[in-house]
This record gives sequence, structure tokens and C-alpha cells, in this order.
Amino acid sequence: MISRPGELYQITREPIEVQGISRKLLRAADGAVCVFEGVVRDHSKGKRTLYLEYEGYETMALKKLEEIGLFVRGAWEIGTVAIVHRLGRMDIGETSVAVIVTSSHRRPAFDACHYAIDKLKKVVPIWKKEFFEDGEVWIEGQ
Amino acid sequence: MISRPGELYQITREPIEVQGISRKLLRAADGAVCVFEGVVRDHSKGKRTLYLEYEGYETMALKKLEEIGLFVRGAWEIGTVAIVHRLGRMDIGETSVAVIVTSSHRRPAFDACHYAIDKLKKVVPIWKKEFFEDGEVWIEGQ
Amino acid sequence: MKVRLLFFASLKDIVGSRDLRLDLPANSTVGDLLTELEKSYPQMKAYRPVILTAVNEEYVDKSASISEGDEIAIFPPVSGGAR
Amino acid sequence: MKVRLLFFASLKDIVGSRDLRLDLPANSTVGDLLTELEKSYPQMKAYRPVILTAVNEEYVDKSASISEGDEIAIFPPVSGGAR
Repeated sequence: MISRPGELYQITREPIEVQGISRKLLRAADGAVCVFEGVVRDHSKGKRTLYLEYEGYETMALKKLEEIGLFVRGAWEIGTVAIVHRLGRMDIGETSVAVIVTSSHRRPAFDACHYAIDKLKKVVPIWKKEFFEDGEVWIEGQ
Repeated sequence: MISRPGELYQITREPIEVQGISRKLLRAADGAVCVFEGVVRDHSKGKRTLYLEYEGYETMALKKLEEIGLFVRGAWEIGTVAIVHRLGRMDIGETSVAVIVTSSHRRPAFDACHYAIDKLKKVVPIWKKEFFEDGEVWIEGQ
Repeated sequence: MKVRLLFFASLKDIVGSRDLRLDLPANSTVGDLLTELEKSYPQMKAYRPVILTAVNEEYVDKSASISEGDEIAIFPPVSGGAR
Repeated sequence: MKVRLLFFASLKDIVGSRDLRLDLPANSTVGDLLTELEKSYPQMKAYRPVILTAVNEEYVDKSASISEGDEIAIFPPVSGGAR
């Protein structure tokens, strides 16, 4: 975990407490909070998913979360940012990833949050294995 | 309050429980949740805000929230939407408005959420009064 | 014809009331109503260029005609939501 | 020169291990390493066009040179985050 005033980056095996994180980050000058949560859904490519497992190259993943956070802090006028990815087994409806951005005004919060999750999906070394009734498969990006 | 499967529109005088709403809305097919919260901040145009009061034309405001929700459901491929605005006195850091969108994929969740808060700010008949140390003033849009 | 008027935010402060009943000449428009109100509340004139009006909870422009029993809301630009 | 190899996801399954120690000729590149590995694990060849490589936790391309003691991670395109 990397935690500084206004920043939190974490790879965790525990459930992600989004509301708790956003309240801890929020500064009195912030008027906007944009949150993105990635949630385990019940199907993938037409097949019924039972549950997922995420594994990661943990030390590098944490570095990449920090890089993304530092980039969005430089690129947009935001107040604070948190990026947390959970690893291990997760059931349908559980949150695997959360990006939380607070700022004075709403547009940069949306833009930074959206950029961060798009970038995370491309560069953070974490992989998802989907478990179906008849087997399991690594979901690998393109 | 207007509550149907996949939709919630509400004008309330109680604190907004964002996490509770998003978990109630979330469908098993949803993989993305985008949340926007508008929060009372401590300053406005260089002056220190002590607290705010929101008043609304409540029946029309609720209708407008529903209109916005129905529009975004038609315009983007989203799963569910909730739009909740709180009225009355709020302190710094409290949430005055929340927009929650769930969907299978992340882009439409961001786009619908962002559109909804922008539109809300233009058409929903709610007004904010800011209380400073030396007086109070209605904040009126442009 | 009898109508109900609702005022919000600074317009409510000017009128000193949130809720007024008024008797208007038949075929009045929203613009006619505003002109009439400005006679009683001259401070309203400054709001004319930005004022918003709704009849029965739908936005209308100043040329909209008013019917018996309508609820007419008069208010400044809205400021809900967030920055 | 001695290096440490890390494999993830399907690459880990192919190699049968997450963590290998290897002795490489001096001046090897990441591409040389992959070619060497493909001899032992022919299934890796199918991944060559999409495989990602990192040296000491930074992405590198196949022409990057390797130094004594490097930690080299080999993995398929990432799939964290959300849809």
C-alpha cells in the first residue's frame, strides 16, 4: 500500500471499502467525487460465470497504480485519487477494482477517473481467471 | 420517491447512502458502477462557506430527475440508474446529490453518469443558499 | 381566471411568499403575468432576462398561454447539483 | 549470468511454475531468452506476438538487454480492472 495525503494505491485481498476510502480522502475544498467500481458479473462471452480469481504481479502492479495516480494528478486539476485492486477469489457482485477521484469541480474528476481505469486495464499486471460450471479459463487482454 | 426495478429517483431531506443504493441497484449482469457525488465544499468565489441550504420545487424536481433517468436509459446501454438530491441544511463534506449508474461495460456508465449530473444542474429546480460568516446568498445559475 | 403562483429562491424573497393566488384576465400569457407582477414587485424586473417559468411543472417560455387553475412557478436559474 | 524469471496467468500454467532461476549467456536480450524458453516450452510460441515482458518491474520490448541479477517477468496481456 502507498498512502500519502491525497493519494492511496493498494493491492489488497480484502473487500474494498469504497465509501470509507472516499470519505478519508475528501478535502474540505472538494465539491465533487467520482467513483468507478469494477464488479464481478455473472457472465462472460455467453457463458455463466460462477466466480473469479484475480492474480497479480503484486509489486509491479502497485508501482503501476502509483504511476497512473501521479499521472492523473499532473494531467487534471483534481484534489485526491485512490486506486485499489483486489486479488484472490471474488463472487458475483463483489468489487474487484475501485478508482476514486475527488476535486473542486466535477469535470476533471470524471476525466481523471475514466482515464485511470482505462489505463489500469492496459498496463497493470493483473489477470483474471473465470470459473464456469464446466471449467476455468484465463481471461487475457488483447 | 420514484422506485422501479433498475431505477430510483428521489428528493430527500436525509443523508444519501450511496453505497447502499448502488448495491441495491446492481444486477448480476453489471460489471461497472459509476458514481458521482456532489459534496458541500468550504468555499465559494473566494469566501469561506459555513454551511449550505438547498430548497427545491420538489414535485417538479422529482419529475425532472425521472426525465433525466429515462433519457439516459434510452441513450446509453446501461443497467440501472439512481439520481438522488438532498434538500435542507448541509455541512461541509456532506453529499447534496448522487448519481449512480450501473452497466455491463464501463464507458456507458461514465457517459450516462456525467450527462445526468450536467443535465441535472441545468434543469432540476433546486437552489442553493450559501451561508458565510457575514451573511447569506442565493447561488443562482447562469 | 384563478391561478396559483409559486416562487423560489431569490424570487420568493422578493415577493415575500412562496405561494400566491391570483386572478388573471382570460388569455393571459406568462409574459403578461410577469409584467403584472413587476408592477407590484419592481425588483423582479432585474430578473426578467434570466427568469425561468414553468406551468404545471413543465418549463415554458414567456409566450405560453395560461389556463384557469394552472400552477405557475417563477424562479431564477437553478443551482442544484454540484460544481 | 544468473537471472530470476517470473511467469503469470497462462504463461505460469505452461511453464508449471511461477518462479524460475536461469543462467543466461552474457549480452542476452529478452528476445534471446524467449527463444531459449520456447525450446523447453513449445506452447509459449503461440504467445510470442502478444507476450509482455518486464525487467525489474518496468515494461521492456524484446530487444532489451538483460543484466546479471535482473528479475524478468513474462506474461500475457493483462486483464485486471473491469470491462
